[in-house]
Amino acid sequence: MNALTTIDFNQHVIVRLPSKNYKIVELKPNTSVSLGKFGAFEVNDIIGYPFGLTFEIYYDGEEVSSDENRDSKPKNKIPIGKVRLLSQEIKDVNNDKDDGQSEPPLSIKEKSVSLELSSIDSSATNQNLVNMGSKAQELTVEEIEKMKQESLSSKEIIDKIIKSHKSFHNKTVYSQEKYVNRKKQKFAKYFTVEYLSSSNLLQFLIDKGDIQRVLDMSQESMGMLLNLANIQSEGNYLCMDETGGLLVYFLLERMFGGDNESKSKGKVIVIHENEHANLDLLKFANYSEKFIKEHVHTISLLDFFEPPTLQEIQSRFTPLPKEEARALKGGKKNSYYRKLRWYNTQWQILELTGEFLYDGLVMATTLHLPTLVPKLAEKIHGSRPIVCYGQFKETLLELAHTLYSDLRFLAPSILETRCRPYQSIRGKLHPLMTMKGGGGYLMWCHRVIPAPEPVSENATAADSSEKLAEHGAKKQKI
Amino acid sequence: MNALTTIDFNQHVIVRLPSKNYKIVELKPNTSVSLGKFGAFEVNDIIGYPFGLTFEIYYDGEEVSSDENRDSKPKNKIPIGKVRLLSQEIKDVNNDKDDGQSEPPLSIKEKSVSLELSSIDSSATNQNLVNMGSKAQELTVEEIEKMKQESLSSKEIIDKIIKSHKSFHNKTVYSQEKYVNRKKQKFAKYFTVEYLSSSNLLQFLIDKGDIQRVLDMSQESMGMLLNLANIQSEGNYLCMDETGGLLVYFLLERMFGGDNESKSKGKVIVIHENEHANLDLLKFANYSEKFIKEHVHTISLLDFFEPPTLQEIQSRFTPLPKEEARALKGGKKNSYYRKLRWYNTQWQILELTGEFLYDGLVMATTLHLPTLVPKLAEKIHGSRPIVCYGQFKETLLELAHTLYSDLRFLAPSILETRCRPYQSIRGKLHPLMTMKGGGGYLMWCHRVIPAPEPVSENATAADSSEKLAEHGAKKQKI
Amino acid sequence: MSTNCFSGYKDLIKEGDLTLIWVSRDNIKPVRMHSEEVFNTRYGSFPHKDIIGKPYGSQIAIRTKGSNKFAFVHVLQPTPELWTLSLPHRTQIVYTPDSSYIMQRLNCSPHSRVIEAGTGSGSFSHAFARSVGHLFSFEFHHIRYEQALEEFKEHGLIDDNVTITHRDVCQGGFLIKKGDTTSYEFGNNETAASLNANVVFLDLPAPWDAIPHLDSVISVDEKVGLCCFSPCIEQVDKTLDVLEKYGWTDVEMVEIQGRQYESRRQMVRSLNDALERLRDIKRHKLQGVERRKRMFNNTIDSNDEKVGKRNEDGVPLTEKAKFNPFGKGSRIKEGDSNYKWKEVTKMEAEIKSHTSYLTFAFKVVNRSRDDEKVNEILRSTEK
Amino acid sequence: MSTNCFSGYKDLIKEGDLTLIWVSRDNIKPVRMHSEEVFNTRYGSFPHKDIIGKPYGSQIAIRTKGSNKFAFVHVLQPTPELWTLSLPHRTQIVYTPDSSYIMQRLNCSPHSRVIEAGTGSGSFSHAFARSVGHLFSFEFHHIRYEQALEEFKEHGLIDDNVTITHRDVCQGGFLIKKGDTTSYEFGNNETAASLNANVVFLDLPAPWDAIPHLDSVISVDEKVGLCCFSPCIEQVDKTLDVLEKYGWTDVEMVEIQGRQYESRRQMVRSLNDALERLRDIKRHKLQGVERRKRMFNNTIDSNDEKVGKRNEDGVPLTEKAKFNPFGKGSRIKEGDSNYKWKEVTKMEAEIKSHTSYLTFAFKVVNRSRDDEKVNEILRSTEK
Repeated sequence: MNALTTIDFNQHVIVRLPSKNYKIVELKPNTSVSLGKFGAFEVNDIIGYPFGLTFEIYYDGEEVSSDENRDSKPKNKIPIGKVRLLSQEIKDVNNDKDDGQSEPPLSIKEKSVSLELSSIDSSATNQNLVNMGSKAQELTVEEIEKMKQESLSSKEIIDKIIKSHKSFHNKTVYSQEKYVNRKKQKFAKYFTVEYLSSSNLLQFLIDKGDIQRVLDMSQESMGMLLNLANIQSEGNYLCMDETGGLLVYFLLERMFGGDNESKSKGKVIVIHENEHANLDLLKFANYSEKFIKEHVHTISLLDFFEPPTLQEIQSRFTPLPKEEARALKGGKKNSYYRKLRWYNTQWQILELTGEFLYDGLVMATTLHLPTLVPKLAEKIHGSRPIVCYGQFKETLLELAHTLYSDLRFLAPSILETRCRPYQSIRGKLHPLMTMKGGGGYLMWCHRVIPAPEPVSENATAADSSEKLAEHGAKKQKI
Repeated sequence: MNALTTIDFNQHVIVRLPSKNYKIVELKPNTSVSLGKFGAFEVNDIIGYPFGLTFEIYYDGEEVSSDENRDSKPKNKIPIGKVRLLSQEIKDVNNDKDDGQSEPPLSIKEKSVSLELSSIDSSATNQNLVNMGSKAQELTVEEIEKMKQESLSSKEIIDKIIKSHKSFHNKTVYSQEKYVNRKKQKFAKYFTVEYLSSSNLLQFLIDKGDIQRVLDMSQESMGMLLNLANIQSEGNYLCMDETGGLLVYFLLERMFGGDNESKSKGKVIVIHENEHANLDLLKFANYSEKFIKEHVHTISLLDFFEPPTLQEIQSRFTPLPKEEARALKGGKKNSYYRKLRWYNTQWQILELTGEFLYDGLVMATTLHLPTLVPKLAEKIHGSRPIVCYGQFKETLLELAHTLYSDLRFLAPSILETRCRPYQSIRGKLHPLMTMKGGGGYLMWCHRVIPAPEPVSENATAADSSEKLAEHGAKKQKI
Repeated sequence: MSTNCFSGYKDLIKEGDLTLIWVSRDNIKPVRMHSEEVFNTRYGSFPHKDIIGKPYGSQIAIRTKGSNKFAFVHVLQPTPELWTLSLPHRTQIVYTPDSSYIMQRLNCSPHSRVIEAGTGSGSFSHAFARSVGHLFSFEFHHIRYEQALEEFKEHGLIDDNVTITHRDVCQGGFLIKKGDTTSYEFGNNETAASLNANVVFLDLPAPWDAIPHLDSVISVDEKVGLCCFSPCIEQVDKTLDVLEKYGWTDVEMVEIQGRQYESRRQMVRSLNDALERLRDIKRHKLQGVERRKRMFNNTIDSNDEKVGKRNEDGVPLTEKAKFNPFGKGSRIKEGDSNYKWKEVTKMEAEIKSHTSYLTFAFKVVNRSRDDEKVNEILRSTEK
Repeated sequence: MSTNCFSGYKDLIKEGDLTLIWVSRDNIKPVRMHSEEVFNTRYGSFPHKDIIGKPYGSQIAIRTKGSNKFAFVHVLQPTPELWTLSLPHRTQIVYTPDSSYIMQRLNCSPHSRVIEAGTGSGSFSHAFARSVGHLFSFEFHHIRYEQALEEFKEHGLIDDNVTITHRDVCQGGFLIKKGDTTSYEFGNNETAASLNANVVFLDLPAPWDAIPHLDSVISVDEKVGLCCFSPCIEQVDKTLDVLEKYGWTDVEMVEIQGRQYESRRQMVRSLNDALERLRDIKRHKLQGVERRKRMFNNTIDSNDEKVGKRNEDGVPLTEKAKFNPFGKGSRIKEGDSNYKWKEVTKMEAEIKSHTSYLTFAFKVVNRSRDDEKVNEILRSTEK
């Protein structure tokens, strides 16, 4: 089964709930997954389906309580339902919080009115609709809760709710549909299974409120970073990633698309500020440890800027031939292998910081960039891009000014990209009323190699600031 | 005739040309106005019409060359045409520079195809339209120029041009209409006369390229400034205006709407950095000198912060009773009246800087705000708004931080408002492809009066930073 | 309560005044001053009598029960902008970026006579009332009409320059005749109000139904400006169609996007400090290793163990390295002077990404001129 | 020219290489290196032989004729982003903010098989080619097809992973059969290419005519992602209608707004300097007045007149005051160290306020699973 396109065992996947929340689930064989109020299902029931399908959980009376909860108190035992493909797509009109009086009656365009509503009449305007809030609903919260416990299908629950809403018929068709959708999201038991792409991982973290942890990154900023940095499967990229591995995951997915068998030889070298790199988020990735080991190397800032010399390494340890090493016993063997590991790491540091020049520098860090970037850029080949992500424009501004006056950097510019989604329903097309702010900024420039001063006798001391003329700052007439 | 709604003599008005450029014209009786390639007209011919109408200049053979050019060389004598109201509105599709292949064929919605096109067939797609640029047009530039000289009506010129365009029929209806409109703008002779509102004056300056002079202000930023500053006809506002009077004009138009007879007593006190205030742009305003004198006072920064004392004024000059003063002769009289003017100005400075507290502070200056605003704010009454316009967010950021830690200012915030116009043609609705960037930012806060430290024996030295707790900075967990 | 508490400037807070009490950015409450009443907040309660008599803008501080902390509020004079901030996000509110742009583009001034339909939350009505000659507001939802009428009376707008009428303008047009449900006071033999509007603002689900009714109420001898406020693009499309049919010109639709930024600070974390911290960690690891080696080879040297636990200046050395330039692990208040900071602007977490599309159009009903008057003036200029 | 000069990384500039020569931000020219040729610019000409052999990214400096100034250019290896910057603004270009978002949202990677119609300027094709498995591009305009084919060959894309076909996909669909005008090389008994696309990008005036043809070319056993790129909202409306009819789900339309900021500086002009300047002007006026008074009363004291002309430190005093803290009247270079500056960001003068609306949709043709395979796996897990 192709784990890139199909739901497979021992894989992390994204489960999207009706409330548009994201969950990450590891699909272990013969286990069940609980979605809280949205029900629970068996992993085995969804294996083999392509990603992107929406499943409905239904109960036909012979549920068995989910194994996880067998021991737990009966009260919150979430019955495991059967799973079937959801036929009709739920349109979400959930974004319009205010039941704006200037929302259009649906009469403008013949509307694909959702099933539930077709049989109920509605008024053209909400003129005599009294906004009594919850008083209009005669079913008590307990009654609704009971219905959920009896695991009536979401359709049955919603029909009951509509019937007991006193002035439902006074609502315009539009606000009826909104009301139904809100109820659906509350009681419907369906979920969608998606491939754990880098964008989905980011959305999961945003949903969880980890915005600060990912430096307020957005999908559009990350997509732009990957293209501006000319990321390719065969490139070797130097990177700093303060988001706990999210940036590295974006790089790996663009370079290898989750394919553990990829032949491409690209590498991501992660420089970390702490003693050990924090790439926790990679635990969700479906790359094998072997693959990560081969394509992702980590090195501390200190080791990168103050690497050991060859003599230092060789003077402190000389590896034994294999058989001899294997012949060692007990404490001696442990300490030998510990030293060998140290020896290999030191070698790797040497390799990563030697004459080798990288194909790009990609940064997402809150360290002071104007001092950091020029130093790291010494290891970047000419003509290669440098892209720094920053949550705040002001920090990238300081960096851009520094690089602007340094002849090794060509045309540093600060870029912003913002995506604004629309409520995509015919007859009521408009941008979402509210959305997450922010999304960060990018600094983009190219590493270049300044020309040596052209030597000629009568060359007056070429006023270097003049050399900067074309490259230089703009004249400002006060 | 009501000069606020109708075209009147000795009034500055805006003339909008087909090329969407703005001109300011002073309508002197019995004179003519030349619009360059768009023709010329007599002022008397448009007097009495309401603002907002579009006039077409036409020639019926018995033109007389415009008086202004009587003496000038015959070559560029622009014949003065007759004027008639333009019946049918010209839709401008001028904004889509690129004849994008993905522009929709007009077949989607039955189109109000402009007159010229109805008789000519067109192809559904531009598949075999070869982009030969100007080669497709068989009329030479000279021939077109000659037609313009003979002052054929724009309609006749355009019909000739269409007939001699080799592959015009290959164009989609959409690009035919665009082609016709571009030609129309080139040769059509029509113009629109508008009231010189503050927004129109700003648009005139932007058109002229004076963006830097008006600190990159936009109509939406100015509108927001007026509302945030709670500008009313009876208010007294302290203001700094580095745009040469544009900000003052926005204030006056909102307070008095151009009405010289207004009974309202509101005033604008302009503090200026140079020896004399630069309010040149007010020369375009239709306010009388008397009105300006009564409602606009100017005072230098030095006089405002270091006003003379009463003694200083009285010690240097004591005004004579009227008759005595009038009795003075020659040099004595001049020097007396010069001193009297000085005396009155000093008195006014005293009044403007005495105990009096202003109803609002409105600033558009590039002076260093963090030192300037707190000092000026001493003269602002409690609960009144303070609004600073700035071209760059970074300068207002510095100001906001300073005010944030000063208990005399409540909730300083940085605001941005951006207007994006749409190509407003049914069937091809989309935002303009390109537009002017920038538009500046606003800092808005309210002047407040800190509570005196509540005196009570066991009040431990109330940690003033604690007092700032609610008001204070956010905790940041590193 | 006739005086319009939204216009004019007051010095001291008086009994009976309507004030806006600012507890926090998202908690601004309208409170009418009555000396025997108390304004309660989570932090404590503020007796009105401690407020009355103070100048507007005063900060009022009280000691919170129990702790020695203080709680304080600010008492402000109402303005349309502060009023809009204080409204809960229920029905359609026209936010300041939109309302201020519309007023500026339609040249609102004392010369303006404005038609507004519907009244909605009344936030835009207050901004209009401050600047224009007269505002005729129409609300079709019965309950909202009553609430708005009550509110406008309380704020003194009705006695000033605002008329509100209960009417579905799409059906019944804009004419205000005697006997209609309206706040308009008819003169003794006046049977219909002459609106003569030169500014029209339509915030309705179907503005195309209302536009045809405008010809009977707009001023004929001057350019009239119209703005339709519609959330969906299909509404714009239908509006454009009807505007063209009824002779409205210079039609342009625009979108206003307002943003607010917080002024914050980000800690400046230098490369050198970061490197020094790593060196420090490395040194500690080496010391730790040596100590374990010594302990492994010779367990008796107890003070060595103790000694190992101190650093150079004798301070007991915790397992973790000492050099902590970024205050990792402890809560640092933004701007704490022991650290270096960079001023930054931070966008609000949640932004208003769309309010409505604004469709502007203009109309001159009477496109002619009064020839006699013109000739009269021409003759006077020839003398 | 088979090697794809847009992918992979080159060290030194070689004869025959296609390079991008950066003269300025708005002047980037594609130039193929031939040692006997010369690259001419307004500032002077650069012989290719001075470039060949240097590492990519080298700055090449020459002395401009006449003056002793220098002119220089940078020689870069082509990338899709630099290529897009070098294109003149003629037909529809898909700019980087849009193309990068689309690629990220549709998870473009080596696993992706992409359909693109139309090819347009080819800017997006280059970005796709860099990252995806295979790109099938379709162009309906004959001349543009020829130009794109020629360009893709020159850039080595055709021999790599790009196929371009001359086709109006709205009429003729996406099937590539033997005999069609296409760059696709058919295997000996292959009569039709199996596209098996899992990513589709439609930049067409009428995408609704092309969508129905997709079912015969998209992959059936995986989720397929589609993006339609349309400038007008009416096109979106029609596209949404057809997408729903042909079973495409998770439909969402978005807009991408890209902005670029220049890093500039604004002079810090302190209040004290401004006040001092005014004091200085005032002093000079008083001196001038006294001097005129003295001259008026007693004209003989000539040195007084001269003396009056000097200031305290003996420097001849021009009429204008001396204290000029802001360099008024002279051209100051931004950042001039004699003055204090504040770093600021300045938006471009003209911005791209709209490119197109992006309508995304997804489809799984085969919504079932292979029960045998599943049971096989289930049995293996039970052992």
